Amino acid sequence: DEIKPKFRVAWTVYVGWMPWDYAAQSGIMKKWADKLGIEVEIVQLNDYVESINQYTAGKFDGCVMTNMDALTIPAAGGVDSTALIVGDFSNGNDGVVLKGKDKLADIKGQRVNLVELSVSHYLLARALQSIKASEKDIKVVNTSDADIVAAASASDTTALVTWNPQLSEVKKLPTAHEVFNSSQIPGEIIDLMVVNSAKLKANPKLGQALVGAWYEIMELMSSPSPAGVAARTAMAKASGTDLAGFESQLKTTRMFYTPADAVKFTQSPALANTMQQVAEFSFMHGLLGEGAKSAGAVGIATASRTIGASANVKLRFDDSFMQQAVSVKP
Amino acid sequence: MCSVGFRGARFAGTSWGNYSSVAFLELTNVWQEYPDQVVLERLNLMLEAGEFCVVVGASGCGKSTFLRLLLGEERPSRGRVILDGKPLRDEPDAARGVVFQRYSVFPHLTALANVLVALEFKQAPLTARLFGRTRYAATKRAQAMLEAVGLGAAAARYPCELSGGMQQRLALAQALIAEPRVLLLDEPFGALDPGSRADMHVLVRDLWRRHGLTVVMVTHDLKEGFSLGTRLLVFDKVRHDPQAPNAYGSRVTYDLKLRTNPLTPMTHANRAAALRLASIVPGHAAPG
Amino acid sequence: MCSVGFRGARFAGTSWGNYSSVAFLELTNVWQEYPDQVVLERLNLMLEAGEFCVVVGASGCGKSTFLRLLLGEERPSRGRVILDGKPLRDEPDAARGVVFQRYSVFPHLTALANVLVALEFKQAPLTARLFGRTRYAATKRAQAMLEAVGLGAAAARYPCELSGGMQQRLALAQALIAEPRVLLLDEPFGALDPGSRADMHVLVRDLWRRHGLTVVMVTHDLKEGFSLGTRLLVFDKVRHDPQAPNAYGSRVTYDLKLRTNPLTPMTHANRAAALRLASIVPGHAAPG
Amino acid sequence: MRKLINWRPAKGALAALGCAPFVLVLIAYMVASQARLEVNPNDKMLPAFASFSAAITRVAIEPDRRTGERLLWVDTAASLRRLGLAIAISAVIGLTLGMALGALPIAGASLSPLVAGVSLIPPLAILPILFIVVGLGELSKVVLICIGITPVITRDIEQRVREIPRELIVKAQTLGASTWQIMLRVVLPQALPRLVSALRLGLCSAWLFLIAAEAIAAESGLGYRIFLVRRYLAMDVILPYVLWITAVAYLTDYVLGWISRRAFRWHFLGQLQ
Amino acid sequence: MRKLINWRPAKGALAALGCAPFVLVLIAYMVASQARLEVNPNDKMLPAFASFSAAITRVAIEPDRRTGERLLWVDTAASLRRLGLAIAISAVIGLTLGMALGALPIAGASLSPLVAGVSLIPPLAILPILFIVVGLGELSKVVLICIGITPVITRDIEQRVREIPRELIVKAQTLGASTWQIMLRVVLPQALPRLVSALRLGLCSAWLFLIAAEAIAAESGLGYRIFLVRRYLAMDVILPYVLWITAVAYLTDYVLGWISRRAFRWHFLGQLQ
Ligand SMILES: Nc1ncnc2c1ncn2[C@@H]1O[C@H](COP(=O)(O)OP(=O)(O)OP(=O)(O)O)[C@@H](O)[C@H]1O
Ligand SMILES: Nc1ncnc2c1ncn2[C@@H]1O[C@H](COP(=O)(O)OP(=O)(O)OP(=O)(O)O)[C@@H](O)[C@H]1O
Ligand SMILES: [Mg+2]
Ligand SMILES: [Mg+2]
Repeated sequence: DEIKPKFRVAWTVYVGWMPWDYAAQSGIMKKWADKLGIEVEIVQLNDYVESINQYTAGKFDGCVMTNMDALTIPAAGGVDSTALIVGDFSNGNDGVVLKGKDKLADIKGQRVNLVELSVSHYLLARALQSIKASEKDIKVVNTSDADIVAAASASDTTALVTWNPQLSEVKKLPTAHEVFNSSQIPGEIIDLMVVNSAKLKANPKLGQALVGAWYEIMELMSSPSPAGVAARTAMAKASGTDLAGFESQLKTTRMFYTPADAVKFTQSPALANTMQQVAEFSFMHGLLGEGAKSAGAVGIATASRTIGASANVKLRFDDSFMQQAVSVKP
Repeated sequence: MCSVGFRGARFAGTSWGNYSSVAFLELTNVWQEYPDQVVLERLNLMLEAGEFCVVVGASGCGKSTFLRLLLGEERPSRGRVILDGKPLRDEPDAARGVVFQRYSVFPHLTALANVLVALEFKQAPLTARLFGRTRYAATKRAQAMLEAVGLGAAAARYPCELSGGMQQRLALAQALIAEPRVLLLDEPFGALDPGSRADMHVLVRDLWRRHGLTVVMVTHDLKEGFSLGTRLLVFDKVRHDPQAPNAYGSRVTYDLKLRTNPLTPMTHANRAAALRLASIVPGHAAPG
Repeated sequence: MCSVGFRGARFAGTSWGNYSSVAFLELTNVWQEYPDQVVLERLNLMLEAGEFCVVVGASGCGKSTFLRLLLGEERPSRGRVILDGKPLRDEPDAARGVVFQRYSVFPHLTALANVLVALEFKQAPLTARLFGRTRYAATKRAQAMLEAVGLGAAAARYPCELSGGMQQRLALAQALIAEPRVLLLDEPFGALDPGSRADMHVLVRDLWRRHGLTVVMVTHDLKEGFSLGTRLLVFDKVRHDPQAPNAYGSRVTYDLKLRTNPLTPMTHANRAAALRLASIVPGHAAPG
Repeated sequence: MRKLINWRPAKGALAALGCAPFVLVLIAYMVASQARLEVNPNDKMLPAFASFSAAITRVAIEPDRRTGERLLWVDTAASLRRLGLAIAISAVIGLTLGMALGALPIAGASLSPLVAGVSLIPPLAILPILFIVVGLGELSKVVLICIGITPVITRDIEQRVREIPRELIVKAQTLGASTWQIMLRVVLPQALPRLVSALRLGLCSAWLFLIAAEAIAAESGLGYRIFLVRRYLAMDVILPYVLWITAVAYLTDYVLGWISRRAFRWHFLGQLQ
Repeated sequence: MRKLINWRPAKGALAALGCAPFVLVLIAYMVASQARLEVNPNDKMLPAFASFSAAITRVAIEPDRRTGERLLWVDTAASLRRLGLAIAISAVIGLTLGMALGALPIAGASLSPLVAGVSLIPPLAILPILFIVVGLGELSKVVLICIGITPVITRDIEQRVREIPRELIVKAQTLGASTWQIMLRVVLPQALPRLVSALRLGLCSAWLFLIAAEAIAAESGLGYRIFLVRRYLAMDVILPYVLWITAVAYLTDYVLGWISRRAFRWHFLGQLQ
């Protein structure tokens, strides 16, 4: 018989992306792929940035990432990418933590440990905006996400920005206070499954398979049934915590459990505004590449409108596959 | 100032090679110049098969350079060297055997393997190792050669388990099993104590006679030269420029025929010449 | 089998020390045993001030062990060693000077600094460096000592820029400037070529006479022993157990008084004894 | 009183003296741990020994709940496989290249500068490039280690081969040896003991690169585990893993040394001279 | 035809031969870059040379838009400061400890096993502990480098000091030297040339640890920049940085070598023997 087309997608550990691990472990991904006559390999990587780099270099056909990284790494690198699934947005999963102080305003003049140029950096910028301050008032110290917990324990560390699960570890420190978190900028830090636009166009079945598997798991994951608990427990294990810890992280994550939810979010004009802000932040920090003359150098297509250069659209929010899932049942 | 040695009947070796009896090794107007220095100049020399030629001279006068020339390690800047009628090959090969003062045996091989390896080089071009019957035959030959230099009992020992004298015996055995046309020795006993030195003299003289070798030996020890050689060459600078000490090279200043056979004592005339020489060549003891 | 040497009038050194004239160094029933081997057994020996005592013996018979014992590097397993009436200190100190065959000078210091450093050790306990006037005075003394061993012109050179013979001269100069009560030499000329060796003999004999030293010298070269020493000790195993070759140690098998002054020739009787000895001690050439 | 430099501990005291500092370190740790735990019983920095034994039981004896594997052994096997493969590849390349560079003047003249240049590039700096070029699979880890240690091994062997006395090469030629035969019977055997010591030295860096590579992309391995649990500051797992790595590193080193001493007796005899 | 082993390139050809591989590498890069850029003009993986010169101008000549600093020089200064401090500290500790362990039997017996053990611990694995103990500031980077290279330097010096012929130590004592004087005038001067060569070797690892430390927590430095711009795959910055690091590493090594040859002439004279 004929050779099935093969695809590889990458994922890294994060509460909103654990379903991908479950898709691979439970065989749900294989079921959908078989049904559509393709093969999809789901690969876990340890390092988030490296996974996006690999995707950008063409080693993977799809990869999980945030909206900001989708813009600044593959899209700015000329790889036309499509946000196939809008899985969730951070609703408290990212936070600014001060040690010994409890007001955001106290952050001024401090050295802030965070993963520079990541969504943490963006969150910090938004937090500073909210108190009419700017990055000039603080000093950013680039700190790897794997070491941020250890960094937080160090006595000379006074301020940091990070995400879960590290955030919950940091918050356990006796003197730590969370002074700002992503629930104060809802819908701005979005977790996506991004696939290569050209690959997707040539193989729509890849999109169908990924979306199909995802929403089957979403239904299971949101159900209070024993099967749902078992699925969540498996995800908790895989992310190195237990069910309680996982569910507490889920509380600060706004999951789109139904395709309809996700479609609605994707079509709202708010998404376009968010991406506008992200593009401006990225341009200001030189993330759009040196060729970029303005925040609009890299075009972003959303359902409501296209932001920036329409001749150079490299990031597309495409809800068509999720819409198919609204109607289709496995 | 240059005295040419006596010519006469030569000791005829019971050789295994098929040497012609005149001009076995011939140097014609050979110069060795380096960018900063002339080491040897206008060297003219004829050596016959079976001669035991000893080269002496002050330190740095170019004795080792002369040997390296004969080895083919260096090409003369001018002039030609003829070995047995053919121009000398300009790299070391099996036609010339050599024993240096140090580093003349392979430290990673036992005494036996050190001798055996010469046969392996010859008989196994690709693997450089022998197996089975050929190995057995070669081992027997190597062991016999070890016995001949008095190392029969030390076959399984590594060089660094041997005394300095034993190492040099081994180096000789190794050189001889390759059946060279001419054997070059660069201060082979320079690092030995007087006892071993005397033993080695006996051995070398004996090997020379039995194998009918042609030998060129460099030494610091004039006495050694007198007691071993059939012919003695003294290298020295003839011309000196105090402003440029490196401008001129050494030549052969004495070329002395000592005897026809190293077992015969020196002739009266030679002994007189030797004594005269000893008083001229600086830093050397009188011949015993 | 043990022949005790002749006793008689001793050469009185024009010493700078204040040596008593009897039993300057005394060993009483000294044994040196290692877990696997007895090296020296039942050593009884009296040395007088100003003696030049030469020790010969086969390789591995314990000559160096004997010197290490005198140095204080090893403690005897049994027996006592008395130096100048007091028990020998059990670690090397300035009372005993030493020259080894190799590694006797500091490679990182120039010839002058090598000699100077001995004075610096003595005069600057904390910094081991001299400055200003004291340094000037010490340098002058060191330079004079270098001249005395014929190295005046090589003061600024590093040991590895010196020939083997010059290095040993330097080692002697260095040892002597510390004014040791007794000078220990372990094959000091073993690595030298015959020419330098002869020069060194002249130097050592001269220094010994001028400084009135007490010397214990180990050598492989019996001839050297005969020509330098006032007394000759031969170390050898008296008892042998073929089953356990290490069960018994060496003793002094010959103790021979050669002369009262190294410049006088050997007496007729001694010469006869020496010749007899040479034929017994294996691997040694007859005395010249 | 003898001078300090002449104080030699008795045979019997040697072991005790050598152990003493380790015991002191242990005691210091216990005191510090106790102090921290009294302030905050949930402190993860310096766990009590009970936590260690619990963690060790969990990773080494009980099968993992999710995968059913005994993590420590799976990790060790994965790391050692990578390390072994990388060491083998580096040894072969380093030996071949080093011998060529050291023994053949023409090869040395043309390639030595390149190798010298490459050996100065810090491999961690090109880690991002490496991942792009060779991907994130097993290969990338092996390649990172190889890139890290091969130039060093090559230069070490080259240096050693250059130190072979010219006399020996000449001697071999006078015994009729060709270039190939000289490489095989003179240069190779003398380079081998050096290769082993270069590998022993290289193992230190190899572990470093292995851990760095596993930290970024892996599913198992000792370095992977340490970086994984580092996110939660699980020192009760990290410290035993570190000690285990140290022990494995020591063992590898010891085994290499032992093999070397047995296989190259002539070399070690020579060193005594 | 001479044997290959006897082929010696002429003096004039040496430079050409040495350069050739570098030129080949350059050409290979240009071809590969061209090919990728034809497929995707925005490709960041193998930038064209024009992108490099633009990137270099940006980081080395124009002030940064955000901070107003010339990044390359700020980064270089930061990295070299850390490196220099760490090397200095390691040299002092390594020299003192190594001399003690090598020259005093009693110190060697009690501390050698500990140092050997510590030198086997991969420093990257104990980073979290380090952060807790010394914090995240400059100190942590310096300490990481020190932990990485001090044991190696110590063992190297120890080894070297042990190799000093026993005869020289005895000789010094017969000249009346005390332990302290022997350390000062015999052991120290002979350990110094080895220290420099140990440092030159150690610099390679030092750069590794520096980059690792800067990748984890920093605000400037060469390693920091590489790992930061890795976020957006800016190979046009990474590659020049890597080459710059290599050049700086080469220069440091060269300067150390030059100083060593001048200061320890006796040592290099001796090596020729
Ligand atoms: N490749 C070379 N390039 C330049 N000069 C050289 C070279 N080889 C030898 N020389 C010089 O040639 C001179 C003679 O050296 P050679 O080794 O032949 O002397 P020698 O007579 O063997 O001395 P010794 O008795 O000390 O062994 C020396 O001054 C040496 O520096
Ligand atoms: N520390 C030691 N432990 C065990 N055995 C030793 C020790 N020192 C020396 N020996 C043994 O003592 C014997 C005598 O050694 P020593 O060096 O004194 O001989 P030697 O007479 O100086 O020999 P040579 O003439 O070769 O220098 C040797 O067999 C040696 O192996
Ligand atoms: Mg010579
Ligand atoms: Mg001895």
